[in-house]
Amino acid sequence: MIKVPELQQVKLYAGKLSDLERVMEYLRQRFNGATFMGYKLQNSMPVFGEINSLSDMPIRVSDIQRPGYYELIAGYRFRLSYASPKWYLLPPEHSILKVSPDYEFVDSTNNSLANKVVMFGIKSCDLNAIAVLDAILIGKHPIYTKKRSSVIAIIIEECLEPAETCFCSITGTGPTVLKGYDLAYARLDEDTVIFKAGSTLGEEIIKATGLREAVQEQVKSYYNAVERAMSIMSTRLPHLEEIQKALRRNVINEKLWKTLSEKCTGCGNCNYVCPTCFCVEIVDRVEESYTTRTALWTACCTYTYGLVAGGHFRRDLYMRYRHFILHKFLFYPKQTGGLLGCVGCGRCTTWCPLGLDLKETLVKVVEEVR
Amino acid sequence: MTLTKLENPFTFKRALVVNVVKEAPDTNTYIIKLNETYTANPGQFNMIYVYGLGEIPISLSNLPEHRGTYTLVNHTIRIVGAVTRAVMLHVGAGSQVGVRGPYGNGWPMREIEGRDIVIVAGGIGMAPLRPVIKYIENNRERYGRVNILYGARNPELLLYKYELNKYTVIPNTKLLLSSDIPAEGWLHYVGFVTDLINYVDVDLKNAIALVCGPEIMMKVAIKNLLKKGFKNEDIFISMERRMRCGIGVCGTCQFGHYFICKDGPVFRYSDIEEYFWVEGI
Amino acid sequence: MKSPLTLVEGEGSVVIIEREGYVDRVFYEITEAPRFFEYIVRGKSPELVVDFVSRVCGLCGVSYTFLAAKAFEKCLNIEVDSDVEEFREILHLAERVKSHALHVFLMNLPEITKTRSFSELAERNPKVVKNAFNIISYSRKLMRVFGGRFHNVVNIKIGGVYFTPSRDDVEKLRNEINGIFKSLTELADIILSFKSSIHLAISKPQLCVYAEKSYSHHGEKVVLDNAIYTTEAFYRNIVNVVQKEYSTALQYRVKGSESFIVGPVSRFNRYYDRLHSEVKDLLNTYNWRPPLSVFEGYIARIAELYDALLTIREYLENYKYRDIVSVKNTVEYKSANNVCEYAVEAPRGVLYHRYVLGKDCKIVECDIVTPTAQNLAVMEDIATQLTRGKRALEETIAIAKSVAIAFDPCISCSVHTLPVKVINFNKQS
Amino acid sequence: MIRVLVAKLTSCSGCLNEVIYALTHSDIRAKYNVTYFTEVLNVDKISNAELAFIEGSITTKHQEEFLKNLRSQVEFLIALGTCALMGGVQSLRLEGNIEDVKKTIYPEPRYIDILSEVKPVDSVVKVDFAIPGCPINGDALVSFLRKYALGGLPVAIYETVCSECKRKNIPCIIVTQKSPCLGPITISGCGALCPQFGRGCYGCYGLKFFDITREKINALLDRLVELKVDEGNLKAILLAYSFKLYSKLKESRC
Ligand SMILES: Cc1cc2nc3c(=O)[nH]c(=O)nc-3n(C[C@H](O)[C@H](O)[C@H](O)COP(=O)(O)OP(=O)(O)OC[C@H]3O[C@@H](n4cnc5c(N)ncnc54)[C@H](O)[C@@H]3O)c2cc1C
Ligand code: SF4
Ligand code: SF4
Ligand code: SF4
Repeated sequence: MIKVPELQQVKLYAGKLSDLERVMEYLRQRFNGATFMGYKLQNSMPVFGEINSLSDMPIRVSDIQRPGYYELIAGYRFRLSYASPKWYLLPPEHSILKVSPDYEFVDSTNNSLANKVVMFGIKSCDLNAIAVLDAILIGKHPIYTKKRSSVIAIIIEECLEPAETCFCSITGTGPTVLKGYDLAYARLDEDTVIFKAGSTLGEEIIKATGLREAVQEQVKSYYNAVERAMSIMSTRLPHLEEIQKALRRNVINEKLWKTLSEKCTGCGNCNYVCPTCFCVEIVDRVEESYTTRTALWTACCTYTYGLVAGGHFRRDLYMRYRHFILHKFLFYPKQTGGLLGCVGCGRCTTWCPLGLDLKETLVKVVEEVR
Repeated sequence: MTLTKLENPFTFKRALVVNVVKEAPDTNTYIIKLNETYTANPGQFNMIYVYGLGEIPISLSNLPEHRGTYTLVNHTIRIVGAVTRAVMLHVGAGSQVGVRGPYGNGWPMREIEGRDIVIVAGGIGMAPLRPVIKYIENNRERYGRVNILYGARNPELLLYKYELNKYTVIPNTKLLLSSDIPAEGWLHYVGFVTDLINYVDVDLKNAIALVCGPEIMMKVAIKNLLKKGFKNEDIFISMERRMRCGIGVCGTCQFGHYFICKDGPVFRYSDIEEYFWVEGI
Repeated sequence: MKSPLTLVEGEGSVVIIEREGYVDRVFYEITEAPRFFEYIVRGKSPELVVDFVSRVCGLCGVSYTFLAAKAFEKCLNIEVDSDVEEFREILHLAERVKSHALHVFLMNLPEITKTRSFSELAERNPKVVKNAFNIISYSRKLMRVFGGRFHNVVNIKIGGVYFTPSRDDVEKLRNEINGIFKSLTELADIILSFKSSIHLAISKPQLCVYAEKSYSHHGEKVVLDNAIYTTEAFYRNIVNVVQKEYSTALQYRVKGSESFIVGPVSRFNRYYDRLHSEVKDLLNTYNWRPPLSVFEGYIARIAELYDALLTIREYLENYKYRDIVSVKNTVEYKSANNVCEYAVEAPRGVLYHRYVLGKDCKIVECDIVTPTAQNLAVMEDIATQLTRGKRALEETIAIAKSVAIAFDPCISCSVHTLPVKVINFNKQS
Repeated sequence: MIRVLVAKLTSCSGCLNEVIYALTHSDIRAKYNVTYFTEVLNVDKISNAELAFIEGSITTKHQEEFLKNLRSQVEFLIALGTCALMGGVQSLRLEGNIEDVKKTIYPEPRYIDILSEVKPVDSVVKVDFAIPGCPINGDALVSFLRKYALGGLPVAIYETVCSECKRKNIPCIIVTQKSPCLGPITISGCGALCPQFGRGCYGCYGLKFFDITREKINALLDRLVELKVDEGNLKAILLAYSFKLYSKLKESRC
């Protein structure tokens, strides 16, 4: 868990929304031809995609999130949408190979990828999710590796007010960032923006845009907001260690998992929207004179997961739901060298059409032990 | 962030099937020619690609045979579904397939040097264990006594029938066969292969066991081996899960926190004990 | 004597009644099993029915869905935005293109080119086939962009539509359409040069949906030769559902006995003037003008196909993207008038639905009169007229089949209203 | 050339249109020889073939015999569409007694010679492969035909409409618009067509037949009823497009 004092070593700068616009402008000139990727409003829905200007971004909306419920209203507290940087880095469908009937490779498949990408306005949890994906995929997955290496700058937007479904302070992935970013900003109010640099590029940006150091009062209200956000979230779940211990103890508690997954229909929405879920199916799309080996997102909650010729390794839904939870909290750390698979973004909860709440599941597992 | 340029790991090598050996009504061994010097450990597997249909993990069922500029590899494949059906129906001598590999860790041949070895194979599970036998035969002095326990649902389904007898002439090697059901002319054990564990003739203090077969058979095998006195650390099993990529990116072969494809398929039982008995993990 | 009908949607056979070695009468026995849609929709909400009835027929589902939506909108007093209405009309015309293309190219072309089947044609004349498939594929794209899919479109609802396609999608269709006109003219050359071997002056009354200004499309009135009726008056008072003395089969006839024609020929003969001038010019080159006989339905279909594509092109060219969805998302309704009825020109002719709603706005009663059902009487009359007194059975069967193909009786849709299970007839044959 | 039969039972021909679409691909025409397809071929006798595609459900004695005979002449039988797999919309007539049903439409009901049941194809003959949908997705059929010609079959993937929705980048409409949607329990294959058109899935591809239980369906229905959706309508829809499965689930777990 991040402690506020740790944060206080960073110098803060203050500006207006127009300064944010200038930051973007500066980066555009600095990295000529770069594509900016981030949250953008499309048909009044924030998706993850290419942004051309600040006005594409959801800067004038707030999201209301509850289990199985999402709404945008006017405001300046946009947290998340169902989409995440995963949409760009590991697209839902991507071709990995094109093959001709005599087993020759037809052109290389990913020439068209952008080669310079600035991630702009992604969240602290998103950044942590990218680190998780890196640990699993980088250097192994051709598309991910290529796309990931195209990212030349990361600009973070910190949340100063969590949504009802957020719990990043429990997973230690937010709301503020400590490392791995170039520049971070947070919106103190409708127009005031607090900036901080996370790299030499970040410092350069601050200097070039002539941002002024934040005054005492601004610094104070920034840290107050961070602390408030963290304390709100901390009431939502027990400590991580306790959660993990309880999970470990309950791996074989079939009855518990059956109850927890009672309402789950196995639709897989939680997996798809999760910024760290990376499982794919690979299918052949056969055309007249070639076939495209295509990777498709798959989901451990769907029936397909674990199905093999003549049998099924995870026949019952509770087994697959259990895998989802155990993977996030117990297995990822072992697979990634210590990173938790859950970054506390709450997407799986908001976007479950049945409204199953991950927090509730975790609380129940802990209660089972108590 | 700097990253080295990545070759597309999904590209395979074009390979020619040079011979097909019928093993059982639903199983063939394909002898495939790779135009390179290819090496693999016993227990490793290749991803075999059939045009337009898909890629499947298949163990090497023999040691790679080097022939100057090329290598012959064996794959024993049982018809079960979409891709294997095509292999069975359409792949014959002269056909092409795509091959990439070898993947996985394979059996710990180095580590088990000097030990007595019990091989327990059920059905198609013999395929990844056959290279072990060949390897031991080639390096006989490095290993102790060897017991091969091999069973199938009926005698017809036993693989490599044409060479099973030859295993008995390997020095210090015992072959015990079983058939789940009685059959005409069957002089061996009738019952489950796991029952044969009772009859193993090795130095239990210095023995290790290598097990491969259907999951249920492996469960019983482990129970029996433990009863017999084998230690958790001395049992190795080859696991199976749905598998798409073979290189640890598709995520579908997870078994607990392990990826079968890169952390396995061979596991030391003591390492996976915590998951092994949890149904559907 | 019975012979199965091939090359016709659905299942049916020709029944020929002989008397002392001579043909007496020809019937079409429909072996397609009924699906009881009129029963199925009872107790259901109108919004479900709109999607259910699409499943009556795989060729003209839009006609059903569009019609049902229109019928309910009328009686529930739901206003439909004019842009939305135009959009739905275009979707409906796309279906006309699809159905006519399938009919003319899969059923008429082999006959015209004297090939046994389409696959044989494909071998002999790949160019023709390529053109035909271009048009079929294009109609598929139109249906997909406007309706979601080739059949059972998902984009029509009471009060409007769910979705309007993006400019990009429309742009793609627009870029392709000129190539389609080229394919069409090449095919038209073969088809319009063909003269049917059966000549028959029509003396049968012709029915279509009355249209004030446009070509016949949809509305609340029908026109039988020169008489205009409201649908209600026509289907309740003018049409008799008659039962023959020798059968239990019901047939739609006017004024007691007269059979009448619905379909492209009726529409063409009445509203020829309202076709695009390009269409008339093309027809002129081959000396086609009204009146067409029922055996010249392929001419009417080509004309309508061309005409519909021209209308669609105008629409695509002037497509102003408007987020129609946001215009009207959900419609709340209360039953205002409990009888809902309307008529649409389905590809095969006038389709009429009538629903009676209960207090809770659920369907209490339903009547669906399909084009094929209406044509059945005239099909039998004409087939009989052409064969009565003949000896040669082979020839009679051939004629009877040609009549069937000319009318293109999509049997799938007809049976649920048409109990033509003529069981006793087999014994007589 | 692979010999193929295409036959229709009680249905609307919608799926057959997709078969025709598949045959518009020249590579497919080059590998398949359709020997029976009454809608487009002037042939009225069935002969031996490798594949048979069946649209529709069985509602007459004659169809039952026809189908059994056909089955004995082909190696591989593929059921097409909701009618063949679940009974189809026509199954809704089973809500009433057959004699009453006949009476509501026909003045002479005794001449209507149909079964009191509506039988999906697999209740009468063995089905080797199923392509769901109402109508089936023509591209799934194209894929099947291409893969079969290569000696294999499409690798079966068991998931629901939600998977396709997410992969198409469509935000869940239950969550954002409170629209009723049966996507979470409907088998995938359509490419999330309805959500793409801004409306909820009405389940025309049929209920997913793997790990579905009454409880899970109810969990979704309860959720939708919370959004003020008429439960009666939802059940009518489930029956219409998933009759076989849903009516069975009424009594027991599956
Ligand atoms: C490490 C390893 C070694 C194997 N060695 C052999 C061998 O030597 N001989 C042999 O006959 N079989 C072996 N198998 C099993 C073999 O991979 C499956 O039988 C095969 O993938 C089935 O493919 P299918 O397309 O015919 O079946 P379908 O059920 O149609 O499978 C579709 C896809 O699911 C996956 N899949 C299905 N079943 C399995 C399975 N059991 N294991 C992994 N993935 C699966 C594959 O990606 C396959 O393409 C091995 C499996 C693993 C994991
Ligand atoms: S498991 Fe849920 S809360 Fe955790 S990262 Fe994934 S979507 Fe977010
Ligand atoms: S499944 Fe649907 S489209 Fe196919 S035949 Fe049946 S009603 Fe028609
Ligand atoms: S979304 Fe549902 S109702 Fe719509 S086409 Fe797909 S399966 Fe059918």
